[in-house]
Amino acid sequence: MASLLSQLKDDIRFSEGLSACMNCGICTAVCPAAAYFDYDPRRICQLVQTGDEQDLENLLKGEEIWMCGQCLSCKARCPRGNVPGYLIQALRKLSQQSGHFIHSREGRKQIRLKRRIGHSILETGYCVHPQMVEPETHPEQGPVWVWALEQGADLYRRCGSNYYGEGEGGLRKMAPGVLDELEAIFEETGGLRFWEAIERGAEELKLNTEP
Amino acid sequence: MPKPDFGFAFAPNRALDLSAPLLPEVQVVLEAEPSIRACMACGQCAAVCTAGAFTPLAFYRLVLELRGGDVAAVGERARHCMLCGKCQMTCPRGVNIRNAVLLMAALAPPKP
Amino acid sequence: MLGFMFALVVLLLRYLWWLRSLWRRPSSRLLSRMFSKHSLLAVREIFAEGLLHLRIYKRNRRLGFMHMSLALGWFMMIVGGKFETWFHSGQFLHGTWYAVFFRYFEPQTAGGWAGRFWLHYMDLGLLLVLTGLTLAIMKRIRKRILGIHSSTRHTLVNRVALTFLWMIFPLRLVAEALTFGQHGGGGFLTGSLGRCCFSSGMLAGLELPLWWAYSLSLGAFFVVLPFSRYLHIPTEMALIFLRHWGLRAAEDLQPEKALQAFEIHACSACGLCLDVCPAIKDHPFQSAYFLRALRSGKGWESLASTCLSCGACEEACPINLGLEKLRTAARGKIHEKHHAVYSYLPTVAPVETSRVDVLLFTGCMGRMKPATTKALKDLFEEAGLTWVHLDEQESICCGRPLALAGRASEAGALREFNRNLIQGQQARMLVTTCPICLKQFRDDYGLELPVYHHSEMLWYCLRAGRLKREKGTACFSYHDPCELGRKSACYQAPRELLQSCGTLLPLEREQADALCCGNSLGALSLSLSERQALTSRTLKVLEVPGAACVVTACPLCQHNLARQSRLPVRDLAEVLAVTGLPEQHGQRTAALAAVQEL
Amino acid sequence: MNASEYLPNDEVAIIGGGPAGMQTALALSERGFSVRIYEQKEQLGGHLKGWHHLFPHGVAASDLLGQLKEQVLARAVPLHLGQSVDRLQKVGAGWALWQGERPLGRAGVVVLANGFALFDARRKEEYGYGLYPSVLTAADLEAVFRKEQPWPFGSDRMAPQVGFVHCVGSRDLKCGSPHCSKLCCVTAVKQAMAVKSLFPEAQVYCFYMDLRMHGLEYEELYRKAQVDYGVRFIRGRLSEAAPGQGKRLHVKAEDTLQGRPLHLQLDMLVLMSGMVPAFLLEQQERAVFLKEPVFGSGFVPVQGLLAAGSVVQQEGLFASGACKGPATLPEVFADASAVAREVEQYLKSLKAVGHA
Amino acid sequence: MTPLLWKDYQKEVPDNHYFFVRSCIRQTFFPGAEAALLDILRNSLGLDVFEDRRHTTCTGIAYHCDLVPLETIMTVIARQLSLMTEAGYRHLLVSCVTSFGIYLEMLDMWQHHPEMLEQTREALWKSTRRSFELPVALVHTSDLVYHLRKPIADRSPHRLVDKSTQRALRVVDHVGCHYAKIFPAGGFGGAEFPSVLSGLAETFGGEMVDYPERRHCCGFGFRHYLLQENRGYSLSNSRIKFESMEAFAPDLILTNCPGCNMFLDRWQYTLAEMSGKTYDREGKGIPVLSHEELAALMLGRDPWTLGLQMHQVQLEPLLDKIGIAYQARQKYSMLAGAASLPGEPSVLKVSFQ
Repeated sequence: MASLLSQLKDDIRFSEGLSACMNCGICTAVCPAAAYFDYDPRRICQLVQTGDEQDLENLLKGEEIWMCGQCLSCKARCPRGNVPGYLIQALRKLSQQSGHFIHSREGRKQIRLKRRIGHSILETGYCVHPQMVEPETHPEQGPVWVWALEQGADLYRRCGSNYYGEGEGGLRKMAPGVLDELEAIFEETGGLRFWEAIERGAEELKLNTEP
Repeated sequence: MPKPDFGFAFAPNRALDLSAPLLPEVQVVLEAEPSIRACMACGQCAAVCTAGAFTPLAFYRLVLELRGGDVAAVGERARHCMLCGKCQMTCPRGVNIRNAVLLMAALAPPKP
Repeated sequence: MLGFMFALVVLLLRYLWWLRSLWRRPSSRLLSRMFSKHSLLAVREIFAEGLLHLRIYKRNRRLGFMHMSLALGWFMMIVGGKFETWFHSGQFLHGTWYAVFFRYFEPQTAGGWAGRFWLHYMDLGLLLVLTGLTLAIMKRIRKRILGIHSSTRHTLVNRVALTFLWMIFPLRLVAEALTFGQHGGGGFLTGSLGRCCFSSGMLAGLELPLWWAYSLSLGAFFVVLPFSRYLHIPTEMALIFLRHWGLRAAEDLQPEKALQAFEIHACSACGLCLDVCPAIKDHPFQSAYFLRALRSGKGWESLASTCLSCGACEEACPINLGLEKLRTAARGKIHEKHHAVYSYLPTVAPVETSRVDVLLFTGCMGRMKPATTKALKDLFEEAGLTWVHLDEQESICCGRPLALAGRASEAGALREFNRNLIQGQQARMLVTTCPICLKQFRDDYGLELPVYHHSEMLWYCLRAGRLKREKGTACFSYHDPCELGRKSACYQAPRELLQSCGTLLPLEREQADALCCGNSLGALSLSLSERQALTSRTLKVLEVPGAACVVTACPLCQHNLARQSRLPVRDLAEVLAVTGLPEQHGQRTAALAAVQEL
Repeated sequence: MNASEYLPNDEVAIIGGGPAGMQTALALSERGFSVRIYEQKEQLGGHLKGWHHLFPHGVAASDLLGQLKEQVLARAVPLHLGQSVDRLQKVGAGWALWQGERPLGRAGVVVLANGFALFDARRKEEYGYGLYPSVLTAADLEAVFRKEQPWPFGSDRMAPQVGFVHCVGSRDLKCGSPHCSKLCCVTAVKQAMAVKSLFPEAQVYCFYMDLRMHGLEYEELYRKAQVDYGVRFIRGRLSEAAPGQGKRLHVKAEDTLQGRPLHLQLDMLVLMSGMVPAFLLEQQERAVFLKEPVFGSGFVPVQGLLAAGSVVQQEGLFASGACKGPATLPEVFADASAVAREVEQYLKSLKAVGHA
Repeated sequence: MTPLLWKDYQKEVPDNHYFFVRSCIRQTFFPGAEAALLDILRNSLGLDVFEDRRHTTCTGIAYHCDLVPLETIMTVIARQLSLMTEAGYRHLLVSCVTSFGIYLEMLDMWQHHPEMLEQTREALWKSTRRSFELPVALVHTSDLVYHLRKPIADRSPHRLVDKSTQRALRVVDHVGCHYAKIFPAGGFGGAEFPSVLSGLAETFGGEMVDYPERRHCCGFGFRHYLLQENRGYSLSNSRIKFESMEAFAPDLILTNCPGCNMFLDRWQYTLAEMSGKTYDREGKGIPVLSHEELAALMLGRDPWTLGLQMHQVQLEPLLDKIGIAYQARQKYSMLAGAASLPGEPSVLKVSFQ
């Protein structure tokens, strides 16, 4: 089994994301996650930079790497051209591939996300679409959204959308074959294998929780 | 329409606000032991700290947090110091750490 | 007369106030001691110290004599006056004014030789006081004459009291002399002075006013006495009694209560604490001033937290005031809001081990001096001793630093931890390389096994022949750590050890007079530069010609001296481990022999 | 020695009339060479002209400059003011100096002493220099000290909040300046103290990454700033400045020692603009061009460690002072005499050749 | 060459012939916006904008939730490009800022790591028998609207001015993080002072207001919004922005990112409900518009066909200020006829009769 560090190094986003950090803290200063969570991208760069396997494993098993909101504001500012946001991508991928993600509360949520967003891609060709945004789980969408969904096609068509209809336009139903192409791409490029890794984690969790 | 239960809440910005003036009790400490100002956070104190081997006590951090106005936390942590004075012996800036710690510990809410 | 009464009343009131706590619950011990030989011992001490001032005398002849002549002379006059009036008037009880003015009322007192004896006796007393006075005045003008470098600076009320005191006796002299000059008679001093200077009739008119001036200044002195440092005269006596009756000073600061109050007011500001203080030139925190601050209740805080607690002043104090205890009490008062929390400490269960000779405890500071520890272990080997290094991994502070900051009460958890380390260990003795720990272990741990400083322990080995050293050419100057010397009275062991392998050079100030290295844990708010100034002063004493290295026996002193010293600064153990080893000597002789042959 | 020993074309042209140029000129003319100074501005002095007082002892810059000028005048060094050389043409062993198409003169040896440029702080857009009036550079602040510029905040502000940002355009790959300008740290400390002594009530912050107090007494200055002046040093690079309430600025950084983001309202933000090359040296067969520097172009390269100032690949072309990289005034002065010695060696060798 | 100053950086934008790709979020929450944009481009300006019904999501949202490997998203992007190539276009017009960032990133990686481009070509061929050319121009719809701001403004009956007082309306902009923070050269004005929205607003006569947290992220946070219990992150970061802009009393928030547009609208409602606070003076919230919506309004398109009734913060106050006529009755009536009305929030004011 290759070391975590070497696995990280295989991910191009790692080499793109972290050459040498000088600890100036500019990333943390602009980081919206740092403004909300007890989170410090600079610290993560430091940790990874030291390359200690144990530290890395703890990182992959921990909550921290899941705090980043991927706004990539850090990329604009780093005087060394590092991108903590990319580094996070690499870490999260490894955490899921290696199964470490199930050890953290935030990590486990990936299972839910995968089944929701991931599957939606292959089923509809969209990451999100109106019917996914159920008012029950999206109270912040407000009364207007409840109303919009009630109106459904009427409202959307009035605004020039093709609301789940055949043919062109916004929210159209995907043409035959399109979803197969998407699936083929996921198959070919390891997307599906990656999802299997996430599901394996889910399995493991079930086993662990069984009495 | 009634207010819905959103299932999440907002939190204030975690960022320290340096514009906020130093708390009076912090000023008292800084005036009672002026050498605190000389701290350059080199970490020597933490390196030699006797208590540091058992609990996350690091004087230079106390100084930073004191400036940040987190007096309760500073006081609580300062109480862990054993006053052995190793840090003071090695501090390159000659901060009177023991006196500073005594003053900081007094910031903690009185013990029941 | 009135003045005297006034003084008496005020004194009584103050004393009663100080002793208030005792009335509430008078300890039987106190009462039992009150009517026993202890009181007599007290009286003796009052004589020795209150009148003769023997301790001061021992330290400084001239100063001692000054105090003695003042006190004794005056005492003679008071007692003498009493007897004289009794003798002449036949009745014992008079108003105090009678004795005072006696000479004025009865210039011509016959009474044959006895009368003349009293005359001369009184003059002798007066003479004694006057000489003392002269010395005192000289002391004010030129300290050196009395062999001291610094004398206390006084507050206004004290100056007033001083002036009155100084006026009393010359006035009496002149008044008496005048009386005798007019009416004839008088003793060897006053009489002769009267005859040669004051016989002319024109001066007759001055007689009464002079006597009044004399009595007034006397009265005035008594009026200010309870508010001036001269309060020490009666208070010292009271203190001595109370001490002998077994009263002890409290741990916490209460300057208006019980023994502490008497101690604080018994200080005569004799100034002996000034000269011995290592910081006299830079800081006014010497005990004389500290106590004065306590009396006034103003400014004692800074004096308490800058003082080094080196113990020199306590050593020098002629009336044995518990100054160290007072200081720590004061610091405790300053930081009374500080509470320590050591709940994070792991709980160590006492471990049973096979029997060893020595439990070695190097302490916090010891961690920073691995060379000392190694050297000591080599010496253990050499002496064939088995040992366990208690705090080889992690050391927990012994608690003394907290005590020095006046927070001894907070150190409980630390003591508990170390006690658990020690308990169950089967050993003959506990040896520590740190005098600070030494003091704490000895005084506050109540361990069942004996506690030694490594110097003591090595000295035993030397005497027992388990260590053999041969005198070499090395010359050392030895620095007495405060905590080891003055605080633990261990002067001989280190010296014997150094003498065994080399030559110990005499120093201008050593043993009980040794200077503090400047790094004392006692001082809380002394700045680095001030500490460094003290250190360089101490080094001046230590860096004597011929010294190859400065030796000390405290990791703290060593660390601090080494930073500034020209000479190498070593711990005893380090020196002993490599100096004067017999085989070295053997090699040396062999080499010499070889040279002879050629 | 006297100059007559040397070839006729042994005159030395010094490009740049700043401290480096003047000191080099002096060192050479003391050695008996005829030197002339070409300065693009109308007076001598370079950056020193704009400075108020100098670290670490607070000597008035004008005094130092005055002394230098006096000596230069005393030695009657010919000055070509307002002439900026942009091309050197090899002529025999010597050089012809050009400004565009205009010939400026000839010289046996040319010494480049045209120093450095201050990093254009506008390029760190996130700090809004040139956009928000209360954002200054260190140089601007010196001008304020010299009363040539007003304070950016109203006179009613007795307790202004002031921030100094270290490493602006230094140690910054994105700005094409990877080097450390090494003077900014101590300059910031000097200026922070100056501000504090002008406004004792002010709150002054320095945002640093490392405090590189390399010079004698610099570290001591840093300690004084902390203890005696109460300047606060925050380890973290400023991320951005934005307009806050009123004329104030809203800045963000991380206190990296605490690992927490922080923000702050400031009345004045001072950017410690680093030292960057003033020109790009383009070397050709028998010509050298002094061009405008491009993104990431470096300082003048010299040959090996033993050479103080002989420019790589160019016979008879030397460089003195900060055009070779960030340098303090004492370093520049020391360098000047070292370069002078090297020029002398070079001219001697020429003579030897000439005789043979 | 003088050193680059992003501030006055202008992006090359072709005038015509675009291959259009939609945005999941935009078409979900603001269907009228994309429709209006195409209508403006095609009908008002007569441009050739082609859309292939076979194009899909870029999977960017899933990618930034770390649910899709790099190779996969690269190939999905490649597929979109193959559709473009097939249709004979070389100019890509992207509606979504997240997608825009993704496209930029992929092109950049392919440029720096040609081997990855080859792998992608291979993977795409294997899986779909498709091949593709790289686009000559990658343009976000806001880029195009900015580029065409003059012709649009010329055709516009309205301006961003208070009709009654002639006061220029105060506009704060929020540019999506992925528009220029990842690749400053990809957007107008670079990362720190993108001019793509401010330029637009100023062209329409609005007054741009710079506010402290202008560059702060709206707080989408991808996974954080998509997980209900994590939405506090999203909400709190938007709140930072509202608090920062409140002091400047803006009349309008202008965005170019569908996500930001939705959040800055919905979070005002949520914050009002949670804390009782709104960031305008009347408790109606600050209206939020995207660049297309603004352009369409200026050009006099009907607000309700534009779908502005799908905003939670109501637009009428703004429309009234500008003086845009609208039929209140039409607002909630559907093709099928009159419809039910949406519920009323308890704090945020939504009806002004």
